[in-house]
Amino acid sequence: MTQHERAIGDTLLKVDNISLGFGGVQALSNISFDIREHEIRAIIGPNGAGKTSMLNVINGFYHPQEGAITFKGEVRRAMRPHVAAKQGIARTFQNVALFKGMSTLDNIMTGRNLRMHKNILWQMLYYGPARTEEMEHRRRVEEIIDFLEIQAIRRVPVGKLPYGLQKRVELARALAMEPELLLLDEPMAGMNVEEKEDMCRFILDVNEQFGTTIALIEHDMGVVMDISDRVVVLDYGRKLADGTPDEVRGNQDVIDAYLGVPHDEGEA
Amino acid sequence: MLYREAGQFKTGYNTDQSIFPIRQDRWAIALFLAVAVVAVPLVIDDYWAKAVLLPLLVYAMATLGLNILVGYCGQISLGTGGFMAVGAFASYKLTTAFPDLNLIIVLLLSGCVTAAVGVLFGLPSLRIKGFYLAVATLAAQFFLVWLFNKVEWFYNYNATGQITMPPREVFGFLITGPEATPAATYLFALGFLIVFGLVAKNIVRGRVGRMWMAIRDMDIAAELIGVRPLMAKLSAFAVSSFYVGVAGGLYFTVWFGAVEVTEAFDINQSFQVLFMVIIGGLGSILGSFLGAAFLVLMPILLKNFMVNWLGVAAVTAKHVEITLLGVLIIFFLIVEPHGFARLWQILKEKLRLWPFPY
Amino acid sequence: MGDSLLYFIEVTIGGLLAGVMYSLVALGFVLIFKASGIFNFAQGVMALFAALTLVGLMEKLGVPAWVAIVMTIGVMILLAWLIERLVLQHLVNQDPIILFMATIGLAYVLEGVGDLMWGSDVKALNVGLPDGAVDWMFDLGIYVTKLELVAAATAAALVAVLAVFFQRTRIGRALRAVADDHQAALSVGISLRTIWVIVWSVSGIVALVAGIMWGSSSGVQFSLSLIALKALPVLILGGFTSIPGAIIGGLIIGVGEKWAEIYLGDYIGHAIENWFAYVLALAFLLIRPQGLFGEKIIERV
Amino acid sequence: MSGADSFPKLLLENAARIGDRPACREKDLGIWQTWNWAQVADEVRALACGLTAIGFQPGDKLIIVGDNRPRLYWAMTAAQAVGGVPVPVYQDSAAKEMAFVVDHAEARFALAEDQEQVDKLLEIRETVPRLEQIIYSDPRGLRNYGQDFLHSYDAIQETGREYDGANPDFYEQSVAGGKGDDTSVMLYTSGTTGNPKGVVLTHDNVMRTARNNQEMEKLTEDDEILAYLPMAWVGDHIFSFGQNFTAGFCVNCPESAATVMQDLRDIGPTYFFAPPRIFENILTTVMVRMEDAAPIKRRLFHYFMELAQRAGTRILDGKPVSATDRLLYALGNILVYGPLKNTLGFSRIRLAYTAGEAIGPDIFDFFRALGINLKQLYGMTEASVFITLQPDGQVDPETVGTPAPEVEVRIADNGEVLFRGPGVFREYYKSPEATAETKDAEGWVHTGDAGLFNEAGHLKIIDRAKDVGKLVDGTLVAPKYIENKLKFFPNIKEAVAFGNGRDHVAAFVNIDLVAMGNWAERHNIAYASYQELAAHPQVLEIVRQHVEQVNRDLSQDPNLGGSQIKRFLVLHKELDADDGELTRTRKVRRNFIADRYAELIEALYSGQDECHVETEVTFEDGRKGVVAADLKIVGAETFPVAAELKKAS
Repeated sequence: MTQHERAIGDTLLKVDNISLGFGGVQALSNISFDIREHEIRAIIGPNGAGKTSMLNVINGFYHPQEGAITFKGEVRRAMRPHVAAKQGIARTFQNVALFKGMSTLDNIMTGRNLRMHKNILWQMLYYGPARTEEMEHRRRVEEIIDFLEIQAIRRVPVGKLPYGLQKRVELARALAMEPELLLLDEPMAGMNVEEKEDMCRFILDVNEQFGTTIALIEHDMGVVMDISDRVVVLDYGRKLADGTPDEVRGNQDVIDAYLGVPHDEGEA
Repeated sequence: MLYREAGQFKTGYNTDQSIFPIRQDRWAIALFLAVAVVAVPLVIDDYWAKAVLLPLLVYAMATLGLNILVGYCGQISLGTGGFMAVGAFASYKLTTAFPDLNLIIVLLLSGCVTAAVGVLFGLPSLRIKGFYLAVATLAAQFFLVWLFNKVEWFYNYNATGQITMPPREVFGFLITGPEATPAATYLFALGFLIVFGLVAKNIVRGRVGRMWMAIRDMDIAAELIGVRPLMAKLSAFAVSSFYVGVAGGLYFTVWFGAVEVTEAFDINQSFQVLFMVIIGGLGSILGSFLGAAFLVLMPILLKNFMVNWLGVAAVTAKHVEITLLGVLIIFFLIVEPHGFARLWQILKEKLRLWPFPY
Repeated sequence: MGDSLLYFIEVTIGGLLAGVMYSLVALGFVLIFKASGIFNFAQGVMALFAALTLVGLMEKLGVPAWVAIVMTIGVMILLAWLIERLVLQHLVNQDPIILFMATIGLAYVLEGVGDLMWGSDVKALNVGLPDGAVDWMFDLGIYVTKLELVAAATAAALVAVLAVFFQRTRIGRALRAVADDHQAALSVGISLRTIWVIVWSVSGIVALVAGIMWGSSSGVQFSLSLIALKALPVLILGGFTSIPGAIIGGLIIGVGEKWAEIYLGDYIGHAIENWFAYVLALAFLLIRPQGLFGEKIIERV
Repeated sequence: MSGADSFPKLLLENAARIGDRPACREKDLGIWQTWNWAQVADEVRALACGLTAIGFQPGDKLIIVGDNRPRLYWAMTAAQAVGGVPVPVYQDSAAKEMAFVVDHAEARFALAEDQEQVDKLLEIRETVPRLEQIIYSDPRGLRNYGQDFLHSYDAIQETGREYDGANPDFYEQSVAGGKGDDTSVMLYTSGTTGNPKGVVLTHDNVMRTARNNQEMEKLTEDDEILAYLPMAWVGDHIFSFGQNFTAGFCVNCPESAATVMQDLRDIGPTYFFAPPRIFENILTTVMVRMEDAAPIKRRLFHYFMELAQRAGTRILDGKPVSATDRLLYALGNILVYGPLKNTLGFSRIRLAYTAGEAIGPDIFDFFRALGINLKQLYGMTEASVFITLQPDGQVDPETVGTPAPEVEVRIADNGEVLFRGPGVFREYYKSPEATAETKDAEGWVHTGDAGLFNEAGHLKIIDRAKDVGKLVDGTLVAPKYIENKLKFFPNIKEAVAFGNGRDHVAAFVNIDLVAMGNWAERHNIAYASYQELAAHPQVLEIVRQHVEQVNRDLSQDPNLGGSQIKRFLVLHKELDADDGELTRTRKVRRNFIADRYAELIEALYSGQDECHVETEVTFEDGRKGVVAADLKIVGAETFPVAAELKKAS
């Protein structure tokens, strides 16, 4: 209820001199930056700048050739994605990666996977601890459903949902993991203005209500400048700038490479 | 039209997540079970048991198992025949080695043995996907059949290479052997199916089931929410093989009583069960029952119709049957690729919304 | 020592010759999979069906072998057209597993129809291919039949013809394009449906050739359809979409299988050729998951 | 019979008597969260003590604003329990409107459902500093607000439990101190003019009317109701609060406004209220959805609906029906009515009310024909709802029934309906003049509506009292009554009737461009504009038939039968709020129209067949222009009045 809970804390994740290449293509070269607890960190840059690759490195999907990542004080080069998940990193994808054959509810329930521990023998009976556990997690998931206002689509198979809602369900699934670090890959891509506003509100609410640290990639400059605490700018796999939205906006390199658009558009 | 859902509200997650949340469905299933458990045993005879009901129950069991693997976890397997053979031979070895062991325990243990074998042959699934995996599982099919045919220990060194089920009692009722009554064998198999049908439903609606479906729908995303592909796939292979193994055990112990491995568990068995899964509906427990029922009953009806009504020679009838089976399968795939389960789902939705179209 | 070396050579040649046959069947699979993404399980039964038709035409109508072969080719083209018309056309955009199942249904239909038309007894097939051992090799102490050699030569010729067809002709290029990109294929000016008919016709003819070769040596009967199962490990090894993979893979499997039967059979039991090929292919795959000629896939998220 | 004379006392009684029965439910987090009476009593107690702990005094008002939520209902009882007065406010009102209520009620405390309402209250607090403490129920988004006068519901209850622990006798004593004639609630009614008035109702008012109606309709603790209409509206207060307590049935709160229809289906209430507008919408949806059904299903539906119109209502009213029809109706019940009611959530309804405005007879009959016991009632805030209502079996779409138990109704000389009874409000808060204007010394309340009783003793509301006039021969003319009858035809969009001081009734008609346009399309009649279609002879003919049907209806009524429409015309333009002819809520401004079209009225009464008219209109883009037309004046057949017939025979 007080201001200091939102206050930005210590470094949560540190990226040190990460380089990543595929065959002859250098996707990332020597990238370093950090993400602090409770902040909203934006990663921006033109297409092909290596933003998604960066997220893929952070959550273990790509293994960088050089450099190290420190998460919660633990240093590592590479790990399997499910280990990253276990450590508290959740993410959403640029092209929605939901489980198409399952309902909204089941999709979000999968996010609880790591927090459910009753073994298959209990589940076979669907009784006792397994059922209690299932109900507890259903309740948590319902809170998230309530939070993201998707009650009406609880039972709908996600394949039938419009794109904007699918993105919201994907966010719900990530939230169900109760992550410490939430990576959002273009959470507002392909949305109309109204949906974007909703999504912005949800991102801010998540950050505020749960104190979740968020790293996001987004193309809509207005959104980025509005909601993020700090911005890192990538271009052709190199880091171009790093700082508060205002600093980045004023950076000549960034303007040249990327923000060639008038500033007032960015503030719309 | 038959549904009256107004007023059937849920005040807890328990009732909300029950298998049959709608009262009318509960009545229907209770009625169906009452008929199956009480009425059928009163009228069953040897023909009905051996030609219709036992095949139905055994295949339903196998289909459940395969559906868990293919329908829920998305891993195609063509080794079902081989795994059924494992179940059959395991139950033969167990029951001959430990004659006092309860047949229920024997079958459960056979299931466990098959599960272990299944996990072994499921290992390649970690590296390969799709049809590569399907072809790889054929290795299990051929290897296992070869093994049981070749290694005499499996059939206790008898001369014929056949295995024969000795008579066994369960709770004082003779279940196996030629003297067992049709009702007893039927009820025994039915009991297995009811219990394991329920168990299957419980697994797939819980954490493990969701984990499998996550792997099936998008393995990359599944991994990123913390699902370990190794665990998910191997557990699906294990559970699936357990069911198939029990089905194989039932096939041998209560249905045929004596089998010869190359005949009973050849690759057509694998296809047969896979068809049941597909026609019943991938990823549906109900569909598994419907698919098994359809593919067991249809050839019987076709044959009866042709031989008894049209007077076609049995050999010709067999060929026509195979052709028609093929035609029907293709027809079904074209009309409703998602199987009976989807058809039922659509029908049910229509009934719930009646008289409205949507 | 010399004997065992000769024996080794004989086994190896036998394996290579069998391998060519596997390649031939695998080629039929690859053609269809490449062009339509369908895992055609009916490939083996198509060979049986073709052979049955051929025998039937020769026996029942008494036409000369070459006329019967031409007629059978016509039947296989008609069959391809029917399959496209009645089955594939209605299953466009379905899951691969559904299409796979449909081909199994197709296998049932072909088997049933073949038996209904021509009977299910074992038939001898003689289209005038030479028989007996190859003399000069026999003199060296190596037993290889003329039939096997002819079969291998025919298969090799067919592969060469197909290679030319795919590399040099307009249709062939369209066929290759369609595997990568349906739009690109359309821009060549051939409809997808035509392409499918052509592909199925070609693999029907490949099946006919395979049917003739196997039928000549061991008679035409149901078991002939099982050669398809022999070809499957080749697919794992060579990849579902690679023509060179199918050829090389076939040879590897053929030789490996024979070696295993001869040199391992004594230790682990005989009649292992049913499954050994699979284990061989699997073992290979675990080391190199992308297969012989596959490229390492970078999964994009 | 319970001895409790206040709601807090009744709550304690219910908690003791039926403590384990469900008192309320709310669809939240995917399921129907349920509280039984004992739990409700606990929740209310904690909240009441918490309110006291933060300074809530007897006589204080508690503003309550939000959607229908159990917590907000509990707050009403909590405020009452410690001698305060709950003041529910319409949740969709703007901050300015709400500010008036907060200020007028002199409220120091407010309970808001969520951030949206809190924001409004914070805005209000800047101009109405008397508002001290604000409590919110849903903490979402309020984490960083930080104001010290802002409390969460949970925190207040927590404080309350501590306070209760420290002062164990406080709550019982406080509840025991309440009396039946204490103010139980203040409901602000938005009059058509001026500021809202705060209607003060006592515990006796609410409890006795609630109980009388409950006994008449035999409501029991097994009933279920859906609370989805604004809490500030008196109907919701009686149905979802008063009768919830007196009958002990369960009140169900929907998940959100968007899911009401689904929640309705979930719950399947046994007791239901909806204004005519909602029934009309449901009927429209049913018809639209059925249009898309397969032809066989559609034919089945129409066949059985026709049967239902013929037999259903009669069966419901216990009138004789032929055995064949009865059998067919039973079949229809399996095939159509049952499933239809089920999908709508009406399967279990024993009692449904509608009120507020006239309901179209077609709509009314549709639901009754399905076997839903839908009845009309006539009520107002000042009466704690019930003035008259239709007893079972005596239902007529034209009337609003007989006086409610213990209520007396009479018609004043000017035709105005007056009533008195146990539900009569005490006063308008801080407005003695307004109170005196409405309620006379003997306790009769002036409704402002004109009405009359038919032979069966059923009240018929015909118009606002001030709009009722007389023909020169003294026959009563109720313009709105006639206009409503015309407007029940889908082809007619608006109608304006005249007659006061004239020798007969005449009317202007606006056709409905959508409905008539459809008709024109089906009959290949080309038209370029409203004006052209309105002047088409066939259209005039259709309207004439409608008018004559209305005349035939009117003739059945001995009192109003004389006010049949002799002549009418179809206006050349649609009545428009932009031109000042309608209010923004689309009510006809009779006097304005009479002035504006004076020449047309003259023509109607002068015997001309045609009249030229030029009218200035405002187009959608704000430009002004003139439309001119020669309007045909059409005569309509009139019919002998029923009572006169009787006399003649």
